Amino acid sequence: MSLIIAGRALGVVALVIIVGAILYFMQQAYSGKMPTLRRLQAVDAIDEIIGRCVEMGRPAWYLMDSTNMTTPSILAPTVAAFQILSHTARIAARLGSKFFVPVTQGLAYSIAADIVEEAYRAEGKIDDYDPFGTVMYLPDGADRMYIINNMWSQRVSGAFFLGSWYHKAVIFTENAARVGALSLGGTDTTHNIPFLVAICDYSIIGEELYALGAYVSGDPTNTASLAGQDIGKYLALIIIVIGSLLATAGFSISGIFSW
Amino acid sequence: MILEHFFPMPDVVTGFNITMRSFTTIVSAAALMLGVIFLTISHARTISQQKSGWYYSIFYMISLLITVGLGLLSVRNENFLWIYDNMTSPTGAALYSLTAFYITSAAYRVFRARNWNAAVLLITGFVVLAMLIPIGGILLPPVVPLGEWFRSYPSSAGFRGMIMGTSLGTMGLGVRVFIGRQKEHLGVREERRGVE
Amino acid sequence: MSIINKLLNIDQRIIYAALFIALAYPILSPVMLPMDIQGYSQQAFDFSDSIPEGSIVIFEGGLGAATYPQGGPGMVVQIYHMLTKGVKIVFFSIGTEQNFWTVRAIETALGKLPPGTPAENGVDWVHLGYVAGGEAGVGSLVNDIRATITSDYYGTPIDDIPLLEGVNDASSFAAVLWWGGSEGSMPYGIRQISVPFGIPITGMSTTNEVPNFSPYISAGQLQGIFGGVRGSAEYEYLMRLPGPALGQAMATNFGGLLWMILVILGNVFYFIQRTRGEE
Amino acid sequence: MDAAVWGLLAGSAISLGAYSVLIGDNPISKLTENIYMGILGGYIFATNWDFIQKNAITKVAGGDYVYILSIILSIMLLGRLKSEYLWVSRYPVVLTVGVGLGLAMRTSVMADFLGQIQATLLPWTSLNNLVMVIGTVTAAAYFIFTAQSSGAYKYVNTAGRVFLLSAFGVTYGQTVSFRFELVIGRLVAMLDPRVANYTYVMILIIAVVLIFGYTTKRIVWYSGR
Repeated sequence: MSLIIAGRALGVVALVIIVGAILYFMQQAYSGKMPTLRRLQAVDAIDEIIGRCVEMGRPAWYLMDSTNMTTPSILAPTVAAFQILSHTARIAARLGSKFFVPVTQGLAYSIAADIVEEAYRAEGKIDDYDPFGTVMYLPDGADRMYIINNMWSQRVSGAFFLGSWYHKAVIFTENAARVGALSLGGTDTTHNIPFLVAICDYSIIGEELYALGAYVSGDPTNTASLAGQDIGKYLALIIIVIGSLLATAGFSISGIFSW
Repeated sequence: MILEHFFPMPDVVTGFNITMRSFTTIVSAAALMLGVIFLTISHARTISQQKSGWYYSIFYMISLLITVGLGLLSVRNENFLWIYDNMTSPTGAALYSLTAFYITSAAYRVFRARNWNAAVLLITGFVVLAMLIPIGGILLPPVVPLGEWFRSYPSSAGFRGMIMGTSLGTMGLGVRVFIGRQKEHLGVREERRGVE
Repeated sequence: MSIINKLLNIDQRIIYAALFIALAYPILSPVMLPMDIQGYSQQAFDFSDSIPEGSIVIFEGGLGAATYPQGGPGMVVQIYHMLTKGVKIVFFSIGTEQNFWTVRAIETALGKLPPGTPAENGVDWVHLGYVAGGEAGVGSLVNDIRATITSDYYGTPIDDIPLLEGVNDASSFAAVLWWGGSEGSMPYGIRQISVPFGIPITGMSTTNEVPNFSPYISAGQLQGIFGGVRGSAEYEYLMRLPGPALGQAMATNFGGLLWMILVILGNVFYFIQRTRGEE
Repeated sequence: MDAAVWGLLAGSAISLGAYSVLIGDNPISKLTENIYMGILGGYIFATNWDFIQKNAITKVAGGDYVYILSIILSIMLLGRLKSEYLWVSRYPVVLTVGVGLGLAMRTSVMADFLGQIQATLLPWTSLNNLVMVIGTVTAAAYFIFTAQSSGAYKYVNTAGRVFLLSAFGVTYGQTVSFRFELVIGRLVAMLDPRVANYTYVMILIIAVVLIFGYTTKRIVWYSGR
């Protein structure tokens, strides 16, 4: 019986390095040394969209599609969407734009309602917050017609499509674009990224969603985690570049993968 | 469980892990049942408060009761399976396929090369679809090798970068959940204090 | 409102109706056109054809009601291909719905076999039925079949099945055939069976999943793939076993063509609008 | 008529109901949607109950008392119904998310992270290999968020975005085709020679009902948008 199962040694090393890096950055972040993230274009897009809504006197909508938080693959984008929601709601409250957040899942609804209410309170605009109208629970399935019809009747002029998006992506974004809404779309579900990129005015793709969430919230845990993951990426890039250069020169380092 | 994958482990640990895994499947099954209960409660409210369209909820109740009734008798009950094969799955497929219509309408009205991002997307998408339909290869023969090349090299490379990123993301999320710093899914929001 | 604007704002229901007709018409009166075989399909076919006679393969049937019309015909051909070559098959499914459709594919394939082909249940093939637990379930099954399930789909105890005599983990299999449908489960096969046991894997996924798996194909972790109805149709053609997939693949023609025309028209109108300075 | 034909008929009718939503929100589509939610809910409820019964309750009855824990955990989920007991429901959620992530983490690092790195160690001897290496490197580098968008990284970032977009473009084309195949699959069943005539009759009935509804203004007609 060997100490490590054959062929998996490198896996252990990689896992240790990556997890170690994440923990190290978290330690740093809690003691006040936050890693700096790149400022994404989308941060300014949020301001622009809300600003335009105020100018035109029409509402801005914030949609998240699937928010079933017990599924790990949906949890991560949903958390990011909540962080961005908090930021967006504050801007909306500050500038005085009408803001609307429909949610199709109970647990996520209560969290979203808390977030938005808190954002309005923090801006001292709690009177603008409508407990029944700003964040609304719509049963999944019944939401589609409601959202489409109201997008047209309220002439939405700004729309956010952030979170874990499925087949509704193409339906909602098409209607938003045709109503004339300026939109920001972002998801990590690969099949629906194309629709958001092709239809929305601004788009963020894949993991950028998490980065935007961490950036606007300034949350140390997520920021540190992203910084730690970046170490993993650098590691991968270095191995690939060196490995492929060596391969060009005729040496193969593929053997290390079977340790 | 992560350790077990890399290091040989005594049977006790492995047995414990198997038990944990089966616990997970059971709890997930219970969570799905709970979802149905929530939905039913919301429909019951709609009916009792006679909200607009409440009579549709009655149809929900009737079809739910019939299916649950038959299913609780036995999930291998012939009538239960008949409902499933001939009503649930075709409707699911039909509702899912509705997006084909929306995609087509969107193709005409909003899929524009409005910026270079969208242009790259439209061109590759167009070539690949042309490659996939038999008539594309007849009308425009070069799209077949071009489409296959797109799919095998640039796209494959892009996805490879993405797969590596996602697997790192999974590790990051794992670390956050295991050290108890990711509490949003529990309805606890104490870390959102960092918002300025 | 200019003509362009009017054209751009036509009622969407006209487009829906056009698509409906474009998709339904070729089903009612099929138009057959020649088509090329895609590289991935050829690769998957060549690999399947190279599986030696007498070996055993493990076969995951993951098609559901929505995806069976696309992948089912190809799955039938794959089963036919294996059985006529004298390769024995161990089936299983990772979903309850998928399990039902797997049985249907097996029965259809058995019905197509030329008379005299050995295809006895329990000897030439066996269906283990539904295995719960997703990726973890697959991992557990291929490491210890007898600890994971006690009897096959038809209720026969595992120890009474001649085919499974001496077979208890994946090291007895020569290949993995993973007909994964749209659930994107093929990486389960790669991660849990193919990589740890060093067994080559191929199979089918729906068309939209193919790009996600292309990195695995170019990495050599996956031996080609049949994508969607086109893949099924190509397999039917390669095996010279006509089936329903070919007609369906031809039916995508008009829908696809309509889509492409609409994209071109939409963009042309958009640019005309832009040069005129309208919004 | 045998059961198979009846099945095709039922499927055809309910699919037409679902497709009628394309004309606009109408009673037929609403009815279909609610019936569908009902039977799907019933199906999920019954199959999962069966699963729990087989894998937990019979095991407990058979003397495997550890499984009582899993039942208790499941019951704790009900805590969500009342907000003051919300905390109770958190533990089962932690368990499911935790185990799921544990499983994903351990296989992910081997097959997805290292496996993909290994496959990219290609010699720069052909255009295709070069595209592969550059594409993978820039696409992965695109997601390095601690790098600032300036200097050389700016070009890497742009190149990465091009590769990612071409990847999504390919998915896009493939997805369009896939969605068409879904409709075709359904239409093949609905236009099966055995039931095709009934399908036409049902289309006619739906058309008559809707036209009646729209002309008498009983159903709201959404003007074309």
